[in-house]
Amino acid sequence: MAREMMYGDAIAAAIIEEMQRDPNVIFYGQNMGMTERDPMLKKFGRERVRLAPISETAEIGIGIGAAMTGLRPIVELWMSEFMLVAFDQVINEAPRFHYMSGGQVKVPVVLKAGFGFCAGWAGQHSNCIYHTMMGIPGLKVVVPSTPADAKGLMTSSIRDNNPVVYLHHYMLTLDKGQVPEGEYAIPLGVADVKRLGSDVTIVATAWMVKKSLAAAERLAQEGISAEVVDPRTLAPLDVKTIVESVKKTGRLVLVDQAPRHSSAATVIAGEVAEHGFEYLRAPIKMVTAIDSSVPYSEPMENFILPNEDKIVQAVKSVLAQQTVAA
Amino acid sequence: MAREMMYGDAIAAAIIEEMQRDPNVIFYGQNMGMTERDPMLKKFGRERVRLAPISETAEIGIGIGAAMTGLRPIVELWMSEFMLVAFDQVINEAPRFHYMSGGQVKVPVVLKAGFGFCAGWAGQHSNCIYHTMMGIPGLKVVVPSTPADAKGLMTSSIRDNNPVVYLHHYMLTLDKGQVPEGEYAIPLGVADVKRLGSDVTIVATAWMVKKSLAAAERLAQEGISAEVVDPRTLAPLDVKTIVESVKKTGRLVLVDQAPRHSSAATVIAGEVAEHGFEYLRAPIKMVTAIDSSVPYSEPMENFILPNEDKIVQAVKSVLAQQTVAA
Amino acid sequence: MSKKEELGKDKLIWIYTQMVRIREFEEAVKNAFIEHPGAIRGHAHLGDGAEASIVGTLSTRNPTDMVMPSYRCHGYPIVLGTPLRKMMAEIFGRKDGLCKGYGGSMHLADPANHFPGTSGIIGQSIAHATGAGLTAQVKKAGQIVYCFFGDGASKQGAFFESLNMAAVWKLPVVYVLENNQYQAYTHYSLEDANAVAGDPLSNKAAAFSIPGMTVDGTDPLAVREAVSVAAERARAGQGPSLIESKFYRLSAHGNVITVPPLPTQFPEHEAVAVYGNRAELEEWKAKDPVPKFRSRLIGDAVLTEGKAKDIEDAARAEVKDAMQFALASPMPAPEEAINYVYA
Amino acid sequence: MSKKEELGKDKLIWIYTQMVRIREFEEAVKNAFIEHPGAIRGHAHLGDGAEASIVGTLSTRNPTDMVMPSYRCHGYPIVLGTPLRKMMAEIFGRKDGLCKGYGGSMHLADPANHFPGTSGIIGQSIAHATGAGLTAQVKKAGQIVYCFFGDGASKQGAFFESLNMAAVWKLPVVYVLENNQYQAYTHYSLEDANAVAGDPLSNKAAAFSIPGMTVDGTDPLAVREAVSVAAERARAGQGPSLIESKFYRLSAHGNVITVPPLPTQFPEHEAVAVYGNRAELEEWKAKDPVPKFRSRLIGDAVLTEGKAKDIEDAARAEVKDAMQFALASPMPAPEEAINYVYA
Ligand SMILES: Cc1ncc(C[n+]2csc(CCOP(=O)(O)OP(=O)(O)O)c2C)c(N)n1
Ligand SMILES: Cc1ncc(C[n+]2csc(CCOP(=O)(O)OP(=O)(O)O)c2C)c(N)n1
Ligand SMILES: [Mg+2]
Ligand SMILES: [Mg+2]
Repeated sequence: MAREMMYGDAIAAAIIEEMQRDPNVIFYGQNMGMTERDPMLKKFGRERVRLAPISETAEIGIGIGAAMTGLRPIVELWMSEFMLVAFDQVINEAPRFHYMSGGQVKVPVVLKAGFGFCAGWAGQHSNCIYHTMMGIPGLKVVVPSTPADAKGLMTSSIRDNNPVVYLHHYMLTLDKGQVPEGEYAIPLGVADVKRLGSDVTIVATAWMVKKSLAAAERLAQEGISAEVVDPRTLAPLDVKTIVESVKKTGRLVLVDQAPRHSSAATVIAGEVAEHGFEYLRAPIKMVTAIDSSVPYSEPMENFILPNEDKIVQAVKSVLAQQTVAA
Repeated sequence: MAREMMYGDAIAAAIIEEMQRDPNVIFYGQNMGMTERDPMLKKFGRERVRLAPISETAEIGIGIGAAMTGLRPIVELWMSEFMLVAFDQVINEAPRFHYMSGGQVKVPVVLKAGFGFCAGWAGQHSNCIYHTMMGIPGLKVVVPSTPADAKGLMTSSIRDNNPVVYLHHYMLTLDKGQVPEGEYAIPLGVADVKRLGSDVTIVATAWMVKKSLAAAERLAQEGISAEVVDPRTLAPLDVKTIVESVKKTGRLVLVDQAPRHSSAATVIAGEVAEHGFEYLRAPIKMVTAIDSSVPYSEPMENFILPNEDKIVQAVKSVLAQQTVAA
Repeated sequence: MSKKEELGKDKLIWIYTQMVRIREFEEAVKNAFIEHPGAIRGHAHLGDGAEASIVGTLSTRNPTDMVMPSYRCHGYPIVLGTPLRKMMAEIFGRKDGLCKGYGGSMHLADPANHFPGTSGIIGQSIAHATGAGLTAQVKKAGQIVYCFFGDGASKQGAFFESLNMAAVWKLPVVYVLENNQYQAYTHYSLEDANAVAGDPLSNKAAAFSIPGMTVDGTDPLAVREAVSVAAERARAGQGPSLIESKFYRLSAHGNVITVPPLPTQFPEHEAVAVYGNRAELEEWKAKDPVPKFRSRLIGDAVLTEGKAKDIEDAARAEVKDAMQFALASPMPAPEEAINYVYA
Repeated sequence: MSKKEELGKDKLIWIYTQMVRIREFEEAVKNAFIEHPGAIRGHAHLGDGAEASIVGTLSTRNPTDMVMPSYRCHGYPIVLGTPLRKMMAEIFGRKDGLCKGYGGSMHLADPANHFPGTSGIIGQSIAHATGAGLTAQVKKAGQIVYCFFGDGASKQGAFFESLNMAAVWKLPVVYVLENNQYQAYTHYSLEDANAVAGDPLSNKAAAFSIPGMTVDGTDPLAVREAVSVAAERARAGQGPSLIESKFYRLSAHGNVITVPPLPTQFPEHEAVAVYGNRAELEEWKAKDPVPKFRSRLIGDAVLTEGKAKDIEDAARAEVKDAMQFALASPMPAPEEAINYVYA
């Protein structure tokens, strides 16, 4: 049984269900639960739903401390860049305590934030910062691309005993899709093949999955069969599923909204260059944002972003190359 | 003309020379210039050499604001992780102003910090966080491996009109080497071939250059000729020099002190998998730290780090593989 | 300089003129969400309600003093003499914009007019302004810095760290905490410990042992008086001060956050939309600084109705011209995006 | 509970005993730099001088109250009952260490004894302690949290943000600002705006409209009295307080930062090494809290010389045993490093 839901609503549904299931789950952030009319506040009360000031270091740090001592906080951070003012808490506190304590302490906190909002928000609000977190041992990073994944991964993020950065993509907020009814958990660390194909593997996350699927559709009309793999979590990264796909197709195009050297694409490229090299019949091709900050004006913003045309072109270019390795 | 200097002293020498040359260069940080007996304070006075409180967000933010308005501050941050409490300033403020202002504003600030101090400093003080900064458009990242590079790159960092994160490696502080006398500037963005070789390319930075050179020495005794390339700056990254070397050797081993997915190695692997694929005669191999936080206890700490043995072994493994691409 | 009586008629008229120019500009930006849907992208924030505070503060300014507010930044450069044409073109993302379309509403910058730039990340610009104060001190150019930031921003670590450093280093900065009573959708009384206790936010000055005071931010002359003292202190090398200027944001926080292709719109004020408290909004509309100052100047015979109208007409014409200029300006070419990555 | 007279002899002796146990432990760690060069790696920080402040504070503690200090963390778990053997073994990086050798001196953790863990990044643990206060509040378990941090840490944004949130949420936290007069090599008067103005650091409480007071941190009973009030306030659901406990760090900040293979060493106090001010050090040595409290208890006939000596001998024996245990404990196996990455 499934029903149609929007991506944003699917996330909210998972939070509500987990809060109903487990009284240790609490939820707070800026600009939420302002009045008694707030539906979450009505449901769960002032103890568990809280309004926080613009104090990300304290907000996240408090989430960590609360998690260390028995709660399972979800911290609503709105835009992922706002974590940067508190970045020590994210990458040098939350993921360290379990390890530094020799396994005594657990930090089950979820840091929820939207990202990649390329809609005229300019240089400081439109970025993709997952690359700064996906390689931190002890930290999990989730980037859902569909309403069903959004729900299933949020459920698992809340239940996970590790700090989890849950990054939802702003441009997908209103996208609709089928979501299984009732409890629905997707394990963290398992990629999903969003489209089967045989000629080329496209790996993409979040908004770029949507663009890649659209590109694959266009390619199909030209007789090119593209497989689209969505890692769904960048940490842990399911290298195996990606390499399996490359084994089948022999070609890899990586699509990433971030500039090249701050992308997840380069990390995946590195893994495949090591573990899937033998299957590669053409160079890996990365379709990333152009190396600039995000400009305000629309034509420039569009210019820097990956899009269907660029993906189609990249796929064709790797298909044009026959086994080139000397 | 050159003279022998220690790596740490070479950095200090560059700072002193640039401060003598340009009255707009100022220098401040925690635990410096405490008393009138401080040699820098004596030389340059209280206006230009300052003691700062433990307030990295303000320290770096002030550096940015001062740079925007006509000074060229060098902010001494001691350990690179301390930047994380102020990370928005580093990656979402300093590198954005020039772009967001349409080129009107410049931010010539140098953020100086040591890193990678694997000497029992445990989980929060021993990390390599360059991967979080090397892909940020507008930001430069410098990682010298020798006293000469340390000096020449600091000189250029101070003269650069962009924000520069200058990361020196703690384990190299006392290492000695020849440093050219007088003014000495090395352009940012130019890799250096630290050792010529023909069988395999090893790319490494900072402390790992030292380890790679030692490994190359050992390999030479077994008749294997390894070329060692040091990018010296991770942003801009000199992909060209690396690909040139791979073109010659056909094999690539990347050595990096960071865990795999937070390493510069994966970024470089990604670039070579795209731009140097045709020259590769074996999979790219990455020798990185094991994916854990840094443990306190020495045997465990040693275990997680790349070392000569692991490098030698990796080189042999890529040499054992003949053109494997299907 | 700090007494109302000493203020010449010209200065009073200048203050009113600047207030009107800001108000007209902001009204035009707001209207553009109806008249040109989707033309302003991202998030735009208006300064209506802040006019008395902005102009009262900047009326104490010397010609080279620097001004560094947050992302709600339209009002200040208007006072500094930045051409409205360029400002409006920037807000519309045009090639002839102040920042050539790279920055938009949140990131106006006009360093030539002592306006080095703004940040959209809360609290961070307080540190930048403090750094401008460092430049002023080191270069001994006799400048001071006016640093503006919100009530919300005063909960960000950057605020506390910066004021401590400014106090220890005795930097020439005047910190103006613009308490417009809202942090986005949150009333300040819900998130500020001073406010929860019924204390003014200027109490935070005690954490740095610097002067702190709270002033009626709807009265430009009251603001001017308080800021004068702080500015003189800064000029005399005695360090920073903290002034809480209390007024009311008259429009909503900013346009609704919409996902493209839905066009951006401007919503109702949070007092009504979130809190259902229309009375609060009406109460503060009655204290609207612009008509209030107008009445006062007319009452004091500084202005006549006719002269006031001339000022208002001129401002309206200037803004209309700016709007036409902006709309006529071309979009930047896509590939210009790769410029200005490195200096 | 908050008056000295009400304190029973047992409690007074308990206080002295804990102070002595801390001192003996720290002396042993310091000596280890000479006796076992290189065996303690990284950066170790001692709490000698802080004994009165630590034990005076924790003498107000109920059995489930939580304790969260910074990286200078040896003293607190000693009072909580953590076995010295495990602590010492951890500082030596051994398999039988409290954290199995993963944490070291800066990162002791003993959650079973209400000591959840510490951070080496300045100020950040203030937020964690505040979060522990949130747990206590939400779970209604009647706990409070003792949050300790340095004078230096009170310049980090995390401090201000946390106290504002704790005040707004009325969290049951007692904030103890341990003003040991140094931030690493910097005297606090050089970096704190309150201190520059000659004001106490507890003035910072005004930024949050919470009670703030400064207390003589060399006197455990004075500390106890001040903390009692704050603890009662927290228990009553009235929120946090800020107590500046002023004492003097009697050893250098920590061992010298050396690059391997140079062995780590313990240097002279910064008062002498950096500032050339031996008089200051001597002045504070004269106020050493341990002998001071000893004399007082003997003077008040709470202790005899003999009983005092028994306490000291027992502590010395306990620490010696801990040291032997630590040195006998094996190193962890290298490949254990991959454990505990994920929970
Ligand atoms: C670090 C950070 N957190 C959150 C935000 C989101 N945000 C944008 S504006 C705003 C409200 C700011 O309120 P205030 O400082 O009072 O300024 P005002 O908008 O009232 O002028 C918030 C929370 C942000 N930009 N940066
Ligand atoms: C964010 C950050 N900046 C700098 C440091 C380096 N550091 C380690 S200890 C210390 C001094 C702390 O002083 P204080 O808070 O007074 O504590 P104390 O050592 O006196 O107990 C500093 C600056 C750090 N660990 N974290
Ligand atoms: Mg506000
Ligand atoms: Mg201290």
